[in-house]
Amino acid sequence: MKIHEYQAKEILSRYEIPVTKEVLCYSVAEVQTAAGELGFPVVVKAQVLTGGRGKAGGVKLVRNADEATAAAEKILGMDIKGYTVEKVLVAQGVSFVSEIYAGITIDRNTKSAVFMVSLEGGVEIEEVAKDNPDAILKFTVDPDLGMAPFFARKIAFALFNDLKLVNQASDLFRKLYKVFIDTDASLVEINPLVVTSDGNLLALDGKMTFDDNALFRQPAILALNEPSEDEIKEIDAKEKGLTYIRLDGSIGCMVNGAGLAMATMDMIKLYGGEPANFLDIGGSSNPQKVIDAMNLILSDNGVKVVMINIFGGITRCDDVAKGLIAALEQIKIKIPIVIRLSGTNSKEGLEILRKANLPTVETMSEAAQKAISLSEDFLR
Amino acid sequence: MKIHEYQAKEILSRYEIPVTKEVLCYSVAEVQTAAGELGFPVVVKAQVLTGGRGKAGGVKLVRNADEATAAAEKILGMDIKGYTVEKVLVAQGVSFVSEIYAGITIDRNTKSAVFMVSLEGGVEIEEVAKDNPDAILKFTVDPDLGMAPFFARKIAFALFNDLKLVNQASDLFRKLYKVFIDTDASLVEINPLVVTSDGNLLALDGKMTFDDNALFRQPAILALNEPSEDEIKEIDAKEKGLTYIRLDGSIGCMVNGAGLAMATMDMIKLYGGEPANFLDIGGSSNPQKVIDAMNLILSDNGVKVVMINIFGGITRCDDVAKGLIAALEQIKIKIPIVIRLSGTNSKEGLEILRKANLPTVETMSEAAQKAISLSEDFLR
Amino acid sequence: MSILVNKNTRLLVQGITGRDGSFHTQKMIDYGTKVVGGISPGKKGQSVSGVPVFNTVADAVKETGANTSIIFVPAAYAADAILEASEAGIELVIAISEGVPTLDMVRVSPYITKRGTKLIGANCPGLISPDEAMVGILPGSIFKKGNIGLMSRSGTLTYEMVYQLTSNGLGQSTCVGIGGDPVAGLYFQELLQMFEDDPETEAIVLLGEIGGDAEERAAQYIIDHIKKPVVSFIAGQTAPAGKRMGHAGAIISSGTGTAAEKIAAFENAGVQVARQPSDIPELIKKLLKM
Amino acid sequence: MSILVNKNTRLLVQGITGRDGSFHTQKMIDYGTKVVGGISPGKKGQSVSGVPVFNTVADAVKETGANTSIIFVPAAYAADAILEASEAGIELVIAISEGVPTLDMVRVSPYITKRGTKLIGANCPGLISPDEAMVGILPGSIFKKGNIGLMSRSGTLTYEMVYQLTSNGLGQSTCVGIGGDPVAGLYFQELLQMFEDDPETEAIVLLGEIGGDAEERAAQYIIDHIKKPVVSFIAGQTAPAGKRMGHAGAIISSGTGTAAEKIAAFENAGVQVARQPSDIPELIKKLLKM
Repeated sequence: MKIHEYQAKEILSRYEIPVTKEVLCYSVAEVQTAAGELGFPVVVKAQVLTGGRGKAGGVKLVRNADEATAAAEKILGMDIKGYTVEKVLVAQGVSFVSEIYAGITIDRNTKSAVFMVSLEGGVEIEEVAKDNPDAILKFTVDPDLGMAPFFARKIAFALFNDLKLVNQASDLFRKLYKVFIDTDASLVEINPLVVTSDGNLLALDGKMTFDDNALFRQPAILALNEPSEDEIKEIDAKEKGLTYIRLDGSIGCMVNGAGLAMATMDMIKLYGGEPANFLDIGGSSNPQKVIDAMNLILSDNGVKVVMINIFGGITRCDDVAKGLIAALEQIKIKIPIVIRLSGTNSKEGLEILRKANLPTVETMSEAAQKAISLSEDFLR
Repeated sequence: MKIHEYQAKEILSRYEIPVTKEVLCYSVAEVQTAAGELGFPVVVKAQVLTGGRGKAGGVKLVRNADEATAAAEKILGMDIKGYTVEKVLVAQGVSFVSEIYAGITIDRNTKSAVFMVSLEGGVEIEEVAKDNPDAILKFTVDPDLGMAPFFARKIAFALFNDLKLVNQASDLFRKLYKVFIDTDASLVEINPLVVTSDGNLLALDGKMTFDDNALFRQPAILALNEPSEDEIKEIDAKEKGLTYIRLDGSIGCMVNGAGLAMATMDMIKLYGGEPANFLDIGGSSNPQKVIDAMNLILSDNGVKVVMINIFGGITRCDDVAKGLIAALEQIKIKIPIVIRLSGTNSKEGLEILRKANLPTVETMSEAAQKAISLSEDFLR
Repeated sequence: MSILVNKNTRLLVQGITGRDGSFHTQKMIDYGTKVVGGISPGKKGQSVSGVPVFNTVADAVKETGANTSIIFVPAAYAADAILEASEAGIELVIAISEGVPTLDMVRVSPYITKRGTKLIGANCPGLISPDEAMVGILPGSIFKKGNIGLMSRSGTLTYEMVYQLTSNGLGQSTCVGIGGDPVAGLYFQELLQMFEDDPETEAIVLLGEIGGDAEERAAQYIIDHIKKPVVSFIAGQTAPAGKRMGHAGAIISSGTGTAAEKIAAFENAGVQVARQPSDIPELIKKLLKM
Repeated sequence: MSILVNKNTRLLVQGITGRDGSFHTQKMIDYGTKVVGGISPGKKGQSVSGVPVFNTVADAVKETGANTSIIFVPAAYAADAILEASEAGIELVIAISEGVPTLDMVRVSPYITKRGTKLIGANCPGLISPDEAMVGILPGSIFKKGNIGLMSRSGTLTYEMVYQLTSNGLGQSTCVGIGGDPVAGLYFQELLQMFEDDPETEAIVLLGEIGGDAEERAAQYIIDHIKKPVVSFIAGQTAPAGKRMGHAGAIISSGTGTAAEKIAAFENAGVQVARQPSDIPELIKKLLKM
């Protein structure tokens, strides 16, 4: 789960991490007032749940009321990667001497949190990682020890020589780790963390994402959630036991299991088609799940054909076939369907489908090829 | 550092551990009011910083106002092992079906906290440990894991079969461990922890002692300290760099180092004498320390002779000798002194003392024997 | 032989009285797995499919001599269940539970390492040594005893693959689903080494997936340590990037994570990568000169 | 030979710029100990008695190849300093600091165990291998190279004992003060084994103290593992009971802790216990048939 910059900084400042003075605004008038109160220069920053807002023109430094108005008018309502900007953060302009990157995430290989810092903060950290990987220092945090004082100091000394800054930084790093652990974050990032002209650390930006699996025990974080339209769809799907991610192709997919679903999409692509979605219906032969899944697929107008790929494991193929028939009887869809059914009792299952006049194939590649050809027929 | 039962229970209840309803009282009148409000029966319990108050008659169950008055009059002002009872706890009488012991302390060998429970609560646990050690179950707590839910449940299942009690107990045990860790305790104990007649857990008594070394970071705990007269003396001594424990003999001891101080006392005992104190003056030849130490020894009227036993290590014996002379010149004591000085530059040191007419010996056993004979002369 | 589970496996089921726990207990017993006990706090004395239920893993181990445990408890309690098994001396834990918080697994990891407990999962389908023991939610009937070792990050894709192996006469020594969570128990490296050391296994199938760099690490491990033939398939070549990996995830596995990179890493390690799952049996037969 | 420290010891001093740290750095250098670096955050580039100062232990290890560290930082920071040394790869840490909170040591213990770091102390005088290295606050001049291994829970009593050994012509291989804190690093057992394995050590002196059951455990260990002669003295036979041991402390070491019990345990293990420290040299001479 993602949250906005302003929300991340509210959390950071609750842990006494110094952040810029700032005001969240929903209108041009609010921006004007806020800028006046904070005193120029201020920075007007689009609050959207996607990256790259800087490149998209969603961040403006303004030096007077006219510039503030112009920036607010331009940014509010702007579209950034499909997200409409509905609010902006007006933050006090800060004069600084250097920009640091500081972030924590989980490293699969060490099975631990990893603390990353770089003296090349301020730019997209992925670019630093690509162009100059040595400029990012990584410190694996022992889960039993946490961010021990010596460890935070060691990281701080990797950035600074001045003891005052080292002490500020190690204190801040310990707090940042506490934020990470307390909130079940999957990422916390301050970029840039600046050294101000008067020699203090200040977080100019903040970014946090959270472990969806842990939201059940993080009600305060969950309350911050502002899902996009697509995400609402995904969440609805999840509540029905389905994992759904929308894509841009024409072949709707219904598969049991995430790996098989991905492999199905790959197969479609391999034969020149384009999947319209990732959809994992999980186990069980419950007809309602198939109905829900089908409705989800059909809610996407780009879908021209539906390819159902089920591997019968614990749930036997004959049961799956019966479930499919029950479901399809209820929805009467108008576009073609290709069903591939394999695994335990597949013969019996295919026989049931054939009797119900549902088109079946035996292998994934056959299914993919047939779906593609049907989608092309449709387009013709 | 020790605290009273009522203070321990206040801490426990801050952690949502259920304790008896109770009122702290300083007078008979307060006891009468409290008992009336709580409703009979109530228990009147002496609040003193020592054990064995039950055997001393400091705990009374009372069933009506007259009994309450009588108990309050008897217990308030009572002397228990040298402590005067200045306050009593009036606690609601509780009807219960069983008494549990639950306690946490540090085990030197596993270098971990150990959680102890017993179904034979309610009596002095040392007696259970002596008579029926198997009745005390010990669970070593992994410091990295803490009191994990499964672990607390495992302990609870060792006591109860009923899932409701198991869940209450494991929840309580987790809280108790949190109290232990959060307060830098060296012991937390609930004895008895009862199962009430309506099937709930309730702490009837609570006991906590704290790690003196950690008090610097436990201001809230330190604020509860009520040192006895002897302890105030010990604390004053500590502030002057001295470790002092009063005993009952006639030979005052001044030694550098705890082990040597104990060995010195042993030696006195070995030759039939009685040490008046344990006194470790630590390192350094600073005359002020010797002056402070001597004043401390002389504040005990039972002291008939002073035995000084110094081993010169890093601090050379000649420096120690000069320090001793400077100190003794300032205090002019009237009882005899025996000085034993050994170690680095001992010859030079002894020579300096001899010139100053201070009686010296070369070995500990000589010193002890001489001190004993001088103390006997004195008595004669 | 086989790896991790076999006829000597004495299995406990944690969460045996739950819907999934009881259902799969029966399935595992049907397959022939020695299920010796189940755990469900407060239900001591009951039984599920004839298996005795205990209050704690420690009690169950003491009574049954169990050495392996499978976990079906809800995600919020899964980490605690793993710790309990490890503390009770269980050697191998298979965590089926889906949706375990990542930081719970971060906390579990050093503890089980210290105690020498091996973990598969969480969020995995379990594992099977055909005709020996099935410990998981795998459809036992599609497996066949043989000489192919299989490891996979995904469930149904594994079944798909096994179905094709079995259909082509290629039996399996052991098939392991390692699960797809960010922080999991055994990774490819450890399993590769076990298969390398298992005399019964003649070839290894590794089913990878986009995200992370488990496959790249496996490729390097193969170069350094593995002599047996390995073939692979990587799922998710067309999956939308960035949907599962966060900002910093991308930094950590800097330059890794895409299917193309994983395929390149394997090819560099001499591992043949199939274009589609159905190509795998053919590749193996060629490598084993069958 | 000797145990733990010798001419190959490359020592760091944590807290080198403090009053105690700088004073004892000079003393250790005077004795001939190879002090290769000191740590004092923010004072990188300075030097103390000619020893370069670093900001972190990791930096110091990297620059100097240090393998041992001695800690003089205030008690509140001592645990963190031990962890820092361990994390930086230091093999042996000697913590002099007095007054370290017990729970800090409880937290330190599993970490250093995991990393294979040995710890002496806290609240200890350190150790010395005469003519090789002195790492601590011991008065070097009273020691003499020889064949007696000595371990003790107390400082000045050790000096007293060593003075008598040396005066009687009995030199020492290594003398270790293990410190008197409830939770400490190496205990008697570990040191007994090291002395047993050290070809230079011919007899062992163990100076015990009332409280806890370290001596009882040592006695059992001697029965099980130690062939070299051991003699002992127990301090505190007349110390007031209950002054240092809490309620539950007494439960833990149930039936142990008093001098009489410790003496009985040693005698049962064939260890001669001296009535007074000055009897020890004579006992040793008899045992070694000198």
